[in-house]
Order: sequence, then C-alpha cells, then structure tokens
Amino acid sequence: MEPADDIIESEDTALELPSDPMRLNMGPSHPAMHGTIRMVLDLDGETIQNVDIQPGYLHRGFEKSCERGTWNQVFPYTDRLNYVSPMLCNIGFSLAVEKLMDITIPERGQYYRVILGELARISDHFTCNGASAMELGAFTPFLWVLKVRDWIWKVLEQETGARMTHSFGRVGGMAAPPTETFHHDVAALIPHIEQVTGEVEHMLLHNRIFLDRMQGVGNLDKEHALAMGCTGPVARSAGIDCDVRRDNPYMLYDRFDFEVPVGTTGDNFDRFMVRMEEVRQSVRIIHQALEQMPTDGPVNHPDLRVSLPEKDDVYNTIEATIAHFKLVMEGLKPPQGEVYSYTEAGNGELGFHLVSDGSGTPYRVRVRPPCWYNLQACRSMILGDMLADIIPTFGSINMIGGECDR
Amino acid sequence: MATFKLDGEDITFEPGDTVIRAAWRAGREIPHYCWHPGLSVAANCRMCLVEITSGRKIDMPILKWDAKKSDYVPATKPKLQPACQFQASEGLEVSSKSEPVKQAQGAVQEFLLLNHPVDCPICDQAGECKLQDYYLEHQGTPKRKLTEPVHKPKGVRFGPTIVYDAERCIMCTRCIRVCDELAGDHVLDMRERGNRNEIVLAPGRELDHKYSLMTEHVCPVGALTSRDFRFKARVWFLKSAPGVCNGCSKGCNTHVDFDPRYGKVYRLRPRDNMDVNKFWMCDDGLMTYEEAHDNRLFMGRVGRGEAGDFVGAADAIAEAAQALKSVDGNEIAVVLSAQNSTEDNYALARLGRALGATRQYLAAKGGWEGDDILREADNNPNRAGATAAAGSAFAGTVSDLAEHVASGDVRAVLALGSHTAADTASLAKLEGLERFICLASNGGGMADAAQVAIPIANWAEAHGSFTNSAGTNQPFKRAIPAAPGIEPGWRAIASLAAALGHDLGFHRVQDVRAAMKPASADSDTTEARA
Amino acid sequence: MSKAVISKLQSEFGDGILEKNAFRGDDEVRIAASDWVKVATYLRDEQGMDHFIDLTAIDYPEREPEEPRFDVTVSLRNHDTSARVRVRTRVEDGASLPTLSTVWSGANWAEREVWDMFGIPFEGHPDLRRILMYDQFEGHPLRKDYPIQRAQPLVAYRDVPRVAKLAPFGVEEGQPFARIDWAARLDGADAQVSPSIALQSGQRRALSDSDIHHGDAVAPASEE
Amino acid sequence: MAGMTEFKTGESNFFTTKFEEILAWSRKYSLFQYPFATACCGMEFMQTASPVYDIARFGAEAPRFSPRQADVLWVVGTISQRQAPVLKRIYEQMTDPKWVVAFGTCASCGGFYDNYTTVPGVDKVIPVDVYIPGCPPRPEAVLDALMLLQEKIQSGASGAPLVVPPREVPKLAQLGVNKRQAIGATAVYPEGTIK
Repeated sequence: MEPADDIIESEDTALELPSDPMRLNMGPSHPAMHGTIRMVLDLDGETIQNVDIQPGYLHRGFEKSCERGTWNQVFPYTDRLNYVSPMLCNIGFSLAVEKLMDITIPERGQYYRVILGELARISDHFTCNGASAMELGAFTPFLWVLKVRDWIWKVLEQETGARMTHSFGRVGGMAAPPTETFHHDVAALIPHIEQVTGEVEHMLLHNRIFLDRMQGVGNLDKEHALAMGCTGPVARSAGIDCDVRRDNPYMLYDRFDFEVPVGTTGDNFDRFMVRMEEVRQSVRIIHQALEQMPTDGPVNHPDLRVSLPEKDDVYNTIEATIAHFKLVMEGLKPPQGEVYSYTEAGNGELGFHLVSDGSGTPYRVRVRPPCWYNLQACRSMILGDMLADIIPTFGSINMIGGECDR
Repeated sequence: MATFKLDGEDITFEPGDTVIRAAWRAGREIPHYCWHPGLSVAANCRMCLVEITSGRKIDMPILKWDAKKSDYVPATKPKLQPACQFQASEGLEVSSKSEPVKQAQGAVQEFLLLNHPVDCPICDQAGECKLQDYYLEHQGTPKRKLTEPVHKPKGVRFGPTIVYDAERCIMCTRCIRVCDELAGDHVLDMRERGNRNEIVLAPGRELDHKYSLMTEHVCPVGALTSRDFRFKARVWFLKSAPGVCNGCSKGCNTHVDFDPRYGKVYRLRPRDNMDVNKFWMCDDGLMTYEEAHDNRLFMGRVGRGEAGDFVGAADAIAEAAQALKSVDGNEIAVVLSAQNSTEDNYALARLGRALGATRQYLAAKGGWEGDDILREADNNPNRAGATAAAGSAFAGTVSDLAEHVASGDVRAVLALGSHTAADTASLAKLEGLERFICLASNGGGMADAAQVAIPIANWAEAHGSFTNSAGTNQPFKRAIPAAPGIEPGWRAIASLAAALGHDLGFHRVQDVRAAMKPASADSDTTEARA
Repeated sequence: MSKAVISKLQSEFGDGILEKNAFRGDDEVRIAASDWVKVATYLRDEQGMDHFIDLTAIDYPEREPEEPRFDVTVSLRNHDTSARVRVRTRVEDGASLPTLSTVWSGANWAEREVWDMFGIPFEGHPDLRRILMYDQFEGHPLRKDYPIQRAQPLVAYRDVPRVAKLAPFGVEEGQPFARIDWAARLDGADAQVSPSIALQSGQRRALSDSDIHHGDAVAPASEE
Repeated sequence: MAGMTEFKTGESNFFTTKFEEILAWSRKYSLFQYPFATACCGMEFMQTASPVYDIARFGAEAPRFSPRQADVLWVVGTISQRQAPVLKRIYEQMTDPKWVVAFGTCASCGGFYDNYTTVPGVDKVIPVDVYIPGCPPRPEAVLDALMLLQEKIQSGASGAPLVVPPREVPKLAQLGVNKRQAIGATAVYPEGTIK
C-alpha cells in the first residue's frame, strides 16, 4: 500500500487517543464496489487513514483480443467496455479507425451517430445518479431512472437490434440506416426524459439525508484532478472546464448549441448536478440534431474498400462479391501509422490509441479508459473522510468495470 | 549501372530489360496479368499500361463526355505503353500512377470483370486471385453492365490434373506459354475471339505432360484449377513454410501450404529461386506432399508383422538400445538414407562412430526418370548430404547389406528411413535378422522389415536441410507440429545414443548444424572428435 | 497550437529530439530514454502541459536486436490552450525507464499497468506492483510472444466429467487461431498463402506469382 | 400444488401433502438472492429488478449481500481468473440448500473472452444449476430461468444442472443434427495431428 503522505488529520481523530489503525477489506464482492473493485482500508475509528484501491477484477483481455481479428471485429469488444453507454464506445472506435484511414462518413450518418450517442450518454448519467442515490437509501429515483433507461433501450433496440450491446458501429458508417420511425420515436421519448429528470431532482434535492451525504464529501482539488488525468463529469465538477465535444469538436458537435456545466468544489453533489445538467444538454443536442438531420441519403462511406456493399449486389454482381469477400475475409486495411483519437464518452475522454502495420489486423489497440484515471483520483477524495463516505464518493465516480479494467 | 525513373524513383536496369522486369527486380510491382517473369511477353492483358512522361509527348485526340454541356467535347489523352513490352532506357521517365494510367487500369479491370461469373464462393482461387486484389486496388466501382453475362463451358477436364473453367478465364495465355516454353509441349491453344474466346486442347491430346500443374500455378485467376487441390481448403486459412522438394536431387524450393488448425499439409507450390528451380516444379514433385500424411508411423513397433506389438517411441528406443548393447561395434551396420535430412544422417553417422561401427551403407530410392528441364535422374533429395555426413565411403547399398547379413558379417543393423530401392528378396534376407533397428517416419520398406521401428518426424514436421546434386545445401523449416511423442530424427538418435551411454551433445538443431560444419569440410577431424 | 509546442521543444532540446511526426495531426516527438523526465518536466513547467492524458507501451519484437523492443508513449494536454502532444521513447527488453509519477501523479497507475502488461520497470515508482493481473501470474500478457490462450488459473478447475462437456475451453485452449501466430512468425515460418492476406502478417508484397518472396536462401531455423 | 389432495368434512377443510413438497413449495417462492454482479449483465439484472419486468412477481425480490443469508447465487457477468477464488469462497460461505444461476454467456462458458484472463464458465469453479444464454440475456430469459430454477427446487432434484424440457426444434437444426449423426462427427482432427 502506498504511504499516505497527504492524510488530513481531522479534529476528532486528533482528540482520539492514539491507536493502531484497523485494516478493513472492502470488496471485490461488495454491493457498492460494483463487484470488481477491492479497497484495503486503514481505519482510525471511522476515519480513513490510508486506502489501497485495487482494480483489475474484471480484466478481460480487451487489448490482446483486439490483436487477433479484423478491425471491424473489435466492435463487439468495445460494446463491453462501458456497458452503460456502449454506443459511445462504438462511435469512439469508429472515429478512431476513420481518423487512421483519413475518411469522414456522410452527414446523415454523423447525425445518426450523434443522436444515438447522446441517448447512450443520457442512460449512462441516469444509471450513475440513480445507482448512487439508491446506495444512499433513496430507492425510488433508481426505479424511475431504470424505467426511463428501459424506454431508451427500446428505441436503441429498434434501431440496432440489441438492448445493450449493440455492436452497431462500423468503420465508415453504421451497421444499418435509421428506421422509418426513428425521428418520431426519439422525439416521443424526449419529453419523458425531461420529465423524469425533473422528478428525480425534485425528490433528491429536498432529501436532507441525501444532501448531507453528498455535499462537501469527496472533494477533488482542481490541479490534482488535472495531474491525475481526470476527465468528464469528475473533472468538470472540480471546476475544470473541459469537454472534448466543445474543445476539439468531432463529428458535427460544432454545429450544436450546448453548454458545458462546471462545478465549483468538486464534491459528490457537484458531480451529481453536473450529470443531471448534462442530461438536459444532451436533450438539447438531440433536439437540434433531429431538426438538422437529413431525412434521406447515404449513411455509410461510399468506398467499397471501407464499407460492405449491398447484399443484393453481393449475390448478383462479381464486383460486389469481390468487395464483400475481401472485406470479410481480410478486413479493411488502414494505412501504416499510429493515431490517438479521443471522444467524450459518458465518463470523460475515451481515447483509442491505434497502431496499424498496414494490415487487416490491428497491431495494437490501446483504449484510454476515462474511469481508470477517475478511479485513481478516488484515493485522494476519500482520504480523511469517514468510512460511510466511500459509498457516495465511489458511486459518483461511476466506475464501470468493463471500461476500467478492460 | 543505367537507371530510369519510375514514379520519380530511380530504378536500375540491365540492358534488354523491359520496364516491368526492371521494376520487379527493384521490388516495385506494376499491376499485370499476362506478364510472368519466367515467360515470354504477350502484352495482351493491357493491365500494365504506363505513361511515358519523358521524351516527345504523344497525345491522342479523344471525345470526352462533358456533364455540364451533356455532350462530347474534343480532348486529348496521352498514349499509354505496356510496361511489359517497353524497353527501359537511360533517362526514361515512367509514371504508373498518373491519372490517365489509373483510368486505364480501372477500365481494364472493369472490362475483365464484365462477364466474370459470381464464383468467388465456389472458386479455389479466391483469396489468391489477382482479379480480387486488383479490383480493390485499381477499380473499386460497382458494376455498370446490367445484361446477362456470356456463358461458356465450365468444369472442362483438361487432363488427369487440371480442370478448366472458361467463364473465369481472362485469356492471358500464360498457360499456353508455360506449356510451350517450359514443357516444350504445345498442347494448349486459344480459339475464337471476343467473348467467345477460350482455351482449348490440341485435338486428340490431353494436358498430361510432366509440368501440367504449372499451368494452374501461373493462372492468375480461377480458370485452371488443380484436381488434387480442388475444394480441399480455403487459402485464407492456409499458412506456408519454406520447404525443399524431396522428389528428386534437384532440390526445388517449395512453399509448404498447411492448415494450422488441423496440422495438415494441403499442397506444395514452387518458391522462386533463380539458382535452382527459377519459378517452376514438376507434377511429381508437387505431389510429394502426400507422403507427409500417407502411411505414417505414429508408434514404435517391436517385433515384425503380426507378432509385432506397438509401443511408445521412448520404449522403442530403450528396446533398440537393449538390442545394440550386446553387439560388437564392427558387426553393426549403419544405414544412412538419401531421403532424410542431413541433420538426421549426420547424427546417425556420429552414433555409428561412437559405437565403433565401421560399415556404413546408403539406402536410396529408385524408379524414376529425369528430363533436361528440372527433373534429375536421381530421385533422392539428399544423396550428397548423406555422403557428406557419412564422412567415409559407403560399403554399398541395402542389397549389399542383405548379402553381408546373409554371410554373417553383420549381426546388427541401425537404419534410417524406410525408403530403399532394394527388392523384396533382399529385404526378406534382412527380415531374418534379430537386431534390425529402423528409424523411419513412414511405414513400408525397411521399416516393415525391421525388428524395432522407431517413429521420427518427417520433412514437414522438423527443421532440416537437403544438399542437392549441384552441391548447394538448402535448409527448410518445420511447417506442422509432429504428432505427440514423435521427435525429429536427430533427437531420437541422440536419445538412443544416450541410452547406449554416449552423449552426442545434440539438444537443438543448431548444435547438429554446428557439429556438421567440419563434417562437410574434412572427415578425419570428425573422426577425431567423435 | 501543438505545432508551437513542438517547435519550442526543438529549440530547447535540439538534437535531443530524435524524430518528429505529425501523422493525421497527432504531433509527437521521439526522445532518448535519458531525456525522459527532463522533457516531461519541461513540458509541464514551461509549456503548461498540466493535463495528463495517457501513458502506454507498444511491443515490436521483430525490431530486436537492432532497435530496442518497446515504445513507450505519453500523451499530454495543455488545459488552457487544449493543445496536445505525444512524447515517445524506446526501451530495451529488461531495461527500465524513470518514472513520471513524480511529474504527473496520474502516471502512477498507467506505469503500473505498463509494468504489468509489458514488463517494463519504472525506476523510482512509489509502489510498482501488478495492477490488472494477480501476483501469481507469470509473464506479461500484452507482449506479442505471450500466447493469448495461456491461462494461469488460481483455482483448480473442478474435475467433474460434466464440466468438460459444458465448458468449451480448458486451461491451455481458447483462441489459438489468431490471424497472426506470433511464435511461428518470430520463427520465420508464418507466411500467409494469400498474397493480400500476407500483408496482414506484415509480409512483403508478392512480386512473381509464387506469392511470398522469402529471398533465395532460407535463413537457418532459429529453434527446434 | 403437486401431490395435494383436499378433504371436505363438513365444517372444516384440510389438506394433506408430503413434507418435502410443502417445504420445497415454501422455499421456491421465497428465494433470497445474492447477485454476484461483475459486468455488463448486471445492467440487465437491474432491468429485471426494475418496475418494467419486476422479478419480485416471482417470489425472488429480496437481494441479500451476505452469502450466509442467500439461497440463490446469481453469477452475473464475466468471472476473471483473479475473481475466481472470491466466487468460490462466497459459494462455500452460502448455507445449504443453495442454488447457482450462471447469468449470461460469460458466466456460462466464457463467451468470446476465451483468453488468458477469463474463466471459461463458472462451472469450472462451482456447480451450476441453471444457465442463461445471451450476451446479455433479455429480462424475459432471466425470468424464464428463475421459473426453471423453481421447477427444479419443487422437483427436489439436486446436483445435475437442470435440462430444459425439449421445445420445438427448427427443421434446419434437426437436419444438422441428423447429418452429424450420419457422418458420426467425432474426429475433429485427422488421425495423428496435433491436438
């Protein structure tokens, strides 16, 4: 365990008689540890003197597995990185390979990606906030957001065919164009999202227990957060005004008008509120995207070297058959090179560091998991706090095992 | 050295080189179908058209479609030249990537695919097909022709080895040229013209000369397929290891194509080696891959025929050591094999010297006739290597050995490999012998005659080397892993030696090769060291 | 923005910058391992690269022995200008690299992961332990020569006949049929038959139709 | 309820049944569950517990995060080699009678994580009663699995995993089966090749 040099002596511990710290094991099988994190705590009474956070219980060999298939065969694995918002991981990887190949997909496809991605972001934030509320005893909001998440999943299922793990992204487009009812369904879904957002806030923000356990707990210092590599809501709550969608606009995010909520103290309450506000901003983005999205036109990149031809042609013309064979049996071949492509996922900057040797198989796929670094910063958040404060703090980080341990 | 510029890059060429050949030597590929480095120039596929940017411009007037005017307008385009026929000259500047060239390549590609059947799912060439590769590289556009493609004969039997599909054929005439120029047998020719054009056999003939598989090998598309390889495997799943053909003492370089999933060799292909086999191999050589799996010894055997019972390799080695212990050195005969790798032979010779055996015999195959193209008269890949490994002169062949056994001079035989030219009569003489150990990868011949048979890996399952009749030592590499418990010959021999109380010090194949070096140079030194 | 940083680096370190690269707009420099901490500190203090993004490694076993085996890269971001640079260096197999966790505390876990996955030790790291795998694990899984299917179970698998039937994979089974067999490839015998697939295992383009061009003589086998 | 007969004797009614059956009946409708949720499947487990699907309707509402109070161990998600000892320990801490449900493909067979770090199916470590296919399984599948488990509890069977009663098999699949039987599909590898 690392030496805790930055331990804060709180008053009551100073008054206590000196005593040996108690070593307490939390997790990996602990309801609040999401089943995949182990914390070894040194407790002085109830005050956390030192903590050793041990991830890795859900290491599934993502990066190694990517080095054996084709580039498009990576998508099922990316689904299971952040399994609360798989679509964002899909899009992130598509954009990374497209950056490697230096192509951009047609506008309609980009709007499609934006809308699906923002829906995924909403379900991600809802899940995090609802779950951390539940862990503090507020069970009803949890059930409400799960209800909404199921509605979102129904829309995603109609579009992609799967509730959660869509494997819907492709290099150079999406697996399928939008369905006829896509616009209507999303438009019909949005009011429900807004309503439940309000309901959840109304319930929780008048709950004294909830506020007491969230406010002023798990503070995160700005400079420390930067050095720790925090991104996303965790960083924004600490007053770091960064959002890849705005700072380095990818896809069409420079066309939308949205704000980036920023917290002040970096405590759990700020993280909660930042996520709630981002849900509203995502709704705004979806509204604008739905208006701007062209109703017809291609979704996938036209080049047959990148995207699969129509099945009809594959069965009837030799050209399409050849393209299909080459893409399926050998895979598309990005040029030799190395890129780092980053997008704003539910937990922050999701980066893909790709190395291609010019072949149809990835040479190296490094994913920069946002919550890996957010979880790293968790140690300094809970040092000096009480044992019970681990629950809201850890919950508000939204550690997703698949993404953190890969 | 004279040079010319290809896409701005200096390419050196020898006098008489064409542009495409000079580029090929320099490792630059200009797309081509009908050109083959080993064949004469036909220049009929037009895929290798390039633009000559130096010298006087030759511009041809054309009519170009103008979308704005929706009418044809006069324009010019440069006269392109086939790189396979254009002589390279000092200071020449060639572009194989300029816009007109790309257009031409795309047009040729589209033309070749006009009537091509949708056969990739059932075509053995799929995966190594030039049409597929060049489609993605040089065309990439969907089909524009909407009418029914022309239909031609499919599945025509050309001979015992080759089947022809006229619909897939692009009429590059490589097969015709390989028959004419390699085999010297004008059995194929072309008839009709335009989209009726097809390859035909000479009347009353079959494609049955000794190099018929080379027609399939040079065919850039799936028109000619080998009846042996047809529908056996998909080349996407095959891997390939560098090998050396064990058909004859020419030592043609091969690709051993195997499927790593099943550890099975599916075919051999010629590997370029300008000093030995250029680009070619003969049919019999290509079919030697079957020995990799036919009639293999997977277990050791103690006892002959019905009486023999099968044991593990280790037990067989122990049995052999038991049999050899009680025999005096000069009564042991060591039989090297011209069919096995130099490493195995050398290890056995070393063991023989360690045992004090003075009699060395050579087992070799027979029954083969050569020609003046590739095939040597001797069908043993490693006679030279075995001789070098022996270090001293041989006391004769297996039939001589049989005589010596009958006369009682030899009371124990330690043989390598099962192949022998000796007739059954002489083998029958050996079958009387109580102490007859044979290390072999395949059954039959001496392996069946032996009292103790020890299984070893064959040429596809172990690293090794053959020395061909020209005296060049050519190493080859393991393709597939040997069956569990089966070791390479030299290692089996080393463990046999260990069982007999001699340490040959062979642990890795490098050890054997390091010890061999003086062996090939001078035999006395190895005698001293042994 | 990041171009300016690169030129500043150039003027500051001169020959210390071994290589500059801007593929697809990713500005990166390669430096010697000896300058690792120096350049990092300069970037943090002088160039305001206060946002630590990522640190990872890439394994090039075929580069040995001429060149060091591993590439280690660190990606950085300037929070005020949101400029990004990537710094890379090369490390021999077995050699170590000074830690960056003293420069950016965020490098702590990243370096532990690189040690865990690639076996590159970092000098001066506060506690260099495995982080994703367990201590009993032998080897470093992300090295190209570690077979992906080699599992090292902590709990002995149940020995019931039904288990074999129900679960498809044993300890040593799994994903043996990757498109690239690295053991064979490093042995030189992983040539692909299909010329276009041959590219996928990094083999040279076929020139004549006997598609893989190994050169005229085959190198002696490296290992039996 | 199985094996129950009703008697009417005028003023009062009473039932007779076997003690085991009344015990099993009471057990199967008050299952305390231990959700060992590690990965993606946990999301679907949440949905199953959510109002939309509401697993509580089937008498398995209360989650107990102490193995000593739990009857059913839901292994929800991928089990890595590093996690396996923890899982085994928890299973051993549970009190009999106890049942295990392998939730999702990873828990059943490792799924496509067949690599150096993933346990190829939790039944390599602990015995499993019900397997749920799917990556992740739909909530309907989860409810179906719960009902299967209840059938098993009622039937009193123990040990061997529950075999789903045969349902209608598509024609093609049947053909495949017959063909495989016809050619006696045993030898995956040709004789003498590497395993």
